[in-house]
Amino acid sequence: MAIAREATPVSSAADIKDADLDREDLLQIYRNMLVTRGIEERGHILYRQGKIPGSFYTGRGNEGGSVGVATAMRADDVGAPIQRDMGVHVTRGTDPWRIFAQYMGRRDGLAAGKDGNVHMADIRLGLIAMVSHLPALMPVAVGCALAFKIRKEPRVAVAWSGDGAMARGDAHEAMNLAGVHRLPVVFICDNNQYAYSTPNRLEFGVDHLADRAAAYGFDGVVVDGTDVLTVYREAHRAIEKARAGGGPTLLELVTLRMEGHAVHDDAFYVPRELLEAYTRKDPIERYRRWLKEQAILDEEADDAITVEVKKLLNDAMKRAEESPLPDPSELETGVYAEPEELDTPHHK
Amino acid sequence: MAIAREATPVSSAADIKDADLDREDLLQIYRNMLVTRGIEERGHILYRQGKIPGSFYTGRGNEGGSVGVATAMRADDVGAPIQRDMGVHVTRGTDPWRIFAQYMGRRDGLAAGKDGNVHMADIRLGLIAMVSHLPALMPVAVGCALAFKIRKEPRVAVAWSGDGAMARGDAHEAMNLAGVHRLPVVFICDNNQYAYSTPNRLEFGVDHLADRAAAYGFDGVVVDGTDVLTVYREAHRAIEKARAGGGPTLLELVTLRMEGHAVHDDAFYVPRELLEAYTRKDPIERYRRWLKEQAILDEEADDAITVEVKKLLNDAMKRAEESPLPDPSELETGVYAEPEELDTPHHK
Amino acid sequence: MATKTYLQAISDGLREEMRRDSRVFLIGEDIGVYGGAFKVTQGFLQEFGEDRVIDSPLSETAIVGSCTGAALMGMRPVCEMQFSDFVSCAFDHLVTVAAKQHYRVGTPVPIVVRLPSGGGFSGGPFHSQNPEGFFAHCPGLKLVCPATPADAKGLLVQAIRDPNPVLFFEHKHLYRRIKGEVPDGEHAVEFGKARTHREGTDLSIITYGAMVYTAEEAATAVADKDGTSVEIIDLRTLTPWDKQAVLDSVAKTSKVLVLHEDTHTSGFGAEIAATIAEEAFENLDAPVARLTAPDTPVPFSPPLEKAFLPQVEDVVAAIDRLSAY
Amino acid sequence: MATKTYLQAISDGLREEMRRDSRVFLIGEDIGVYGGAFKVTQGFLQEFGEDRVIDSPLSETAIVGSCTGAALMGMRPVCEMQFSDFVSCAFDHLVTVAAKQHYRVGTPVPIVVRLPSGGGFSGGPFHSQNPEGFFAHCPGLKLVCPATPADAKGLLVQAIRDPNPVLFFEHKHLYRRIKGEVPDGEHAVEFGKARTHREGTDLSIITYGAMVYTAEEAATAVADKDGTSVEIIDLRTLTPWDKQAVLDSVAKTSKVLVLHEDTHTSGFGAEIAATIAEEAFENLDAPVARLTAPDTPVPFSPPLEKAFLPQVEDVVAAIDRLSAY
Ligand SMILES: Cc1ncc(C[n+]2csc(CCOP(=O)(O)OP(=O)(O)O)c2C)c(N)n1
Ligand SMILES: Cc1ncc(C[n+]2csc(CCOP(=O)(O)OP(=O)(O)O)c2C)c(N)n1
Ligand SMILES: [Mg+2]
Ligand SMILES: [Mg+2]
Repeated sequence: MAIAREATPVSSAADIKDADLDREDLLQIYRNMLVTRGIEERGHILYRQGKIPGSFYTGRGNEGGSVGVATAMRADDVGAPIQRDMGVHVTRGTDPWRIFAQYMGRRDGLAAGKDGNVHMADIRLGLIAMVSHLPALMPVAVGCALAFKIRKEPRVAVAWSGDGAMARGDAHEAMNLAGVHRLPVVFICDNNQYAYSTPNRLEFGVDHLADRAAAYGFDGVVVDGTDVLTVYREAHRAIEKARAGGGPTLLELVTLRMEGHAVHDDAFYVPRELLEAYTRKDPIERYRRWLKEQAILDEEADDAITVEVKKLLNDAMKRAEESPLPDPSELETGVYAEPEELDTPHHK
Repeated sequence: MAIAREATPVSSAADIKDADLDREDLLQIYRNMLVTRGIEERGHILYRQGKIPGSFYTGRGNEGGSVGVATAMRADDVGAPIQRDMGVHVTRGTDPWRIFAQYMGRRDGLAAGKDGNVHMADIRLGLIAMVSHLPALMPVAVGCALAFKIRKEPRVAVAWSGDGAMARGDAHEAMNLAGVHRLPVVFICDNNQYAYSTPNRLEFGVDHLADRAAAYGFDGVVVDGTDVLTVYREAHRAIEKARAGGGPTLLELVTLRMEGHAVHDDAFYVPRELLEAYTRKDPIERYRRWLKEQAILDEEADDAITVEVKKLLNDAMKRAEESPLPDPSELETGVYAEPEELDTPHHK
Repeated sequence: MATKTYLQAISDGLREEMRRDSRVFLIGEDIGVYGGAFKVTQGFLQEFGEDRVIDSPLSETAIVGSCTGAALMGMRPVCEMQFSDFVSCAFDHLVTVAAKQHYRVGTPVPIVVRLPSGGGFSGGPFHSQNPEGFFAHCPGLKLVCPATPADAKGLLVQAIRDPNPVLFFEHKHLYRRIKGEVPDGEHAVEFGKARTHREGTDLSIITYGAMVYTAEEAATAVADKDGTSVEIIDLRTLTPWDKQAVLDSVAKTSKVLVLHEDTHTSGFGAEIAATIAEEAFENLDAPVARLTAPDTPVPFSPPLEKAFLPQVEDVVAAIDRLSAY
Repeated sequence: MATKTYLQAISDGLREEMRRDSRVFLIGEDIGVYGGAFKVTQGFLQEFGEDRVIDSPLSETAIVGSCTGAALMGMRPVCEMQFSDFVSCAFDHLVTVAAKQHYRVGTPVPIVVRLPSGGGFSGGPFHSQNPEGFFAHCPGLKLVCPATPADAKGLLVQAIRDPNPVLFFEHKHLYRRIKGEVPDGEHAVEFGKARTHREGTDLSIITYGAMVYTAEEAATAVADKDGTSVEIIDLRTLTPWDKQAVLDSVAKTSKVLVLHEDTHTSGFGAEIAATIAEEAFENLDAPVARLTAPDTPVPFSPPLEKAFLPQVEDVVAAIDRLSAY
């Protein structure tokens, strides 16, 4: 018995019109998904080459979710994406070379070597850097929404959580506060069916995490997270509803984590059939097929985009490798902020 | 739109049979409610006499809820009651004189002066002492249920929370874990419509807190908390369901906090009409009327019980006042437990 | 200048900052309609409206977490823990998120967490604590512990203007008991500058918060008794703390007592004592002594609580021991 | 006796206690099917079944809180934080509930929280911390920081049998790197007894955990260089800590360096240093020195992390400074 609505897939041309996307937008989504995957694939290579210290995480299988939601955000909306949401950084315009620099702990990484992997964000792009402790950024995003409400700004905050992290108190307190004040925030749950090795059935005792929304007085929607257009449409609706004062929505985007929790994990615990089923539903392949069916993309255009993305990323890698490692003298800088730092536009 | 079931009131004689209570039980419930209120009324007097240090809290208006639930528990079930649940301590058999000693910070208080007011419990009666931090005992009670499940014991844990405290992460993590493992635990929400001065509408954005149960995969029931028999029936059902392996239930017992948050608070923020409405629904008066209607109690028996309770409590107060204050030398004892202490039956 | 209670000074500082800067808003439990458990924000809802004085759900994590978010969006949130004890429920958000965000990615988190702290009222284990010792160990936070009404106002104003997360420990026992001159209008007190509460030559007491007054009574007592001249250094802020002022005082007196109401082991007193021992070794004529609460929860019953809290007699005894060394 | 890694010793100790005592059960994230993020519990699910090896939701509060409840019902729960850093999410349950329950109402809470800790792998700010400093300030908890495989087993067994909440800090950098002789079968190591890792006469290093080995390398280096004889005291447990062993060593050497990987201010080193300064004042020929990580989050990038963690060279330099005093 699902309490949440299950989103019907985008299918017809009319659906797309509704969703407010033109041809260029549709191709940009495609490009962003390719860049997203391309960054993470190259990250793998850099990792194997010993150039990425620590561990390495990817969001393969979540390109539809991350790019779909980020595409629905407006420029001055803000978001707090998590470990599978590289597509959000890409879509919001983060320079790929800085992401590679981030991976490698270089000075031009978004965290300047102070933090690693996807613990990063460019606040000027309206993104807030995650911490490891999940889903601590949910209440933080709610606070952004609170600021917008207090200042009566037509802006929306987007908060991400994994399926596993929804078990934590932070998720509850965030959604409860947002529900009480009907804040302009949209909650996205990247349900990739696992939290590390832990399957959904050991994480929660309900059919769909989106059913939780009803416990806070707002709507929940279960969405096929491998279908970027449906994700986009539902995110767009939810974001615009929030902007219009309609309060929060919880979108559960169902996909599968297509790789291990991190590089060291071969994910032996994921049943082969499940993996195969989701391989067939690969968000990029799916979307590419659809673009071709709709005659938005032909072989030639596809090749051109592929080449363009490849060049972008290879150049980015090269540039990142030229970025220096931080100097040990930087160790103790930045523990505290200086008053001048509040003089940036977003702090005024 | 309520997701939770709303409990129909107990009315007919048949209902009572179902509820498995005989005449003596019904009178014992009455006695326990009188003792509960009597303890707290005398606490007020002691407080005004300057004999109770610190602050002082009562559960007036919640005697139906606390006594009703505790009556439904079996001897080897365990519970973690909160600040409005004196009735639980009374029903489980806590000696009133030790409660007065507790109030006054005496050595014979259940916390021997180390802690005060209703931060107390007798573990030998299956009760766990609350901490101030609400609702921290919810996950603790879930852990009791986990122990019962591991040991395959037919015992049930009962976890209490206020309406306000349901907003905290602890409530969520506790209910989620219990839902995943279908643990033998019953969650009771004392919804007295306020958290200190904060009304329900600023605490949660949903119609009924019992609706939360659906978010964890178990049943929620909204119960008139001023009606001790309905509370008993619903608690009995939920507890026996849990014992039979049917998993948790969340019972929301709706009443009104009939006094301020604590002695210092005149509760000016509670609308007079609301207070009057609930004065008319006083759980003890209501139940007394019912007992008389059912000819279980006549004037004479009522007087006899009243006198008996009065004597019990006056003697208890006297005895408590004879209990010494702790000696300063006891300050540093008991920070750590000694191995021998694990040799008690419940720790074997 | 006007004479005000410590509580009034806090209330006034907060109100003035809210009038001056529309980015300042308040969130906490029962701070609106009720005016706060200690009435610090009485009348604020009426003056500033419910957008800027938010009665939150019972949700310390959401309170602090949402302050962080609002701060990142350019607001200046000030939240209240109803009692400082409940900050344990927001520990993760302070230590993991707010404290580290600037170091990690360069985004300032200007939030203030108000923390009514301390014992002396039979509040028991959960309404009496002084949790500063835990947070002193966390880089990225600032910790403020005013002792006087003037500092309570001035340090709160400074805290609100500081670009970092600031924990503002308000000692409940000072709220209505302590009165003092408070500058009218604009008044900010720099962090990291200790205040010499009393000048002396024989012995230094390094302390903060309510213990400043316990130290003062003891200092008066020993002066009367045998003429011992005690200097009292009120640290005012623990992070940053004014090491130089402490070392200067020790250089002058050569004997030092570190005093706090928080419990002993790994309390902030350990940091002060270790620093003095390391950096003023050659100036010391006696070991650095610490006087603190013992390593127990704060007990409820009056005789136990009295034994728990450092008393004037205890300070006098510690001074006597040091004098006799 | 057999030679085992530190990790294997922990795993064996845990397995043996589970075999011996059916009240012992495990709960944590990914400890069952996956065998734990570090594979400490590999094979446990198969041997003990899913009632005793519970893959919990991502819920540190529920993990620790439910352990407390199960312990009150007579079980002996051992839970794992996937990384010690995440214990911040269970801070309240440890400090507020588990630590205080016995003092308040006399009910023991025998739980063990396993905490894979420490840096050295570019784990960054949230997978590298040494959070013992926070908890050392909380009466009612016990803190264990084994350095050797034998102690890792023996102290874990002791922790499980202890009637109090015990935080067991396992240093990740020792897991597979450090091997040593471990007694077979029944082996418990008493809490509060330091171990002399190396005898010496010129200077004492007081340390614990992974820093024992850093100290050892430095001690060897200075012995080779100029014959300085360094004594290394491995505290093994921080609460309780073996003050007497430390004071005895200081009485012998008169110079002391306190060393830990945790950050500086209000770290446990402050408590040790303050205690030595207070109780061994007359035995000291030099100020008590502290060498620790600086007051920053743990940085990710290798050059920064290397600068953050106390290195052998840093210890050598500190020894040289003390020797020259
Ligand atoms: C509070 C907390 N506990 C433990 C971890 C360790 N950890 C990192 S990711 C992860 C699984 C997260 O699962 P989910 O939320 O489903 O996100 P996914 O990685 O599957 O996208 C765990 C347990 C953490 N990051 N935070
Ligand atoms: C974590 C936490 N924060 C704040 C408080 C202070 N406080 C004590 S009782 C209370 C209101 C509780 O409301 P509710 O849960 O509805 O219980 P009630 O007192 O109404 O029975 C508050 C805010 C607390 N006890 N715990
Ligand atoms: Mg997941
Ligand atoms: Mg209530």
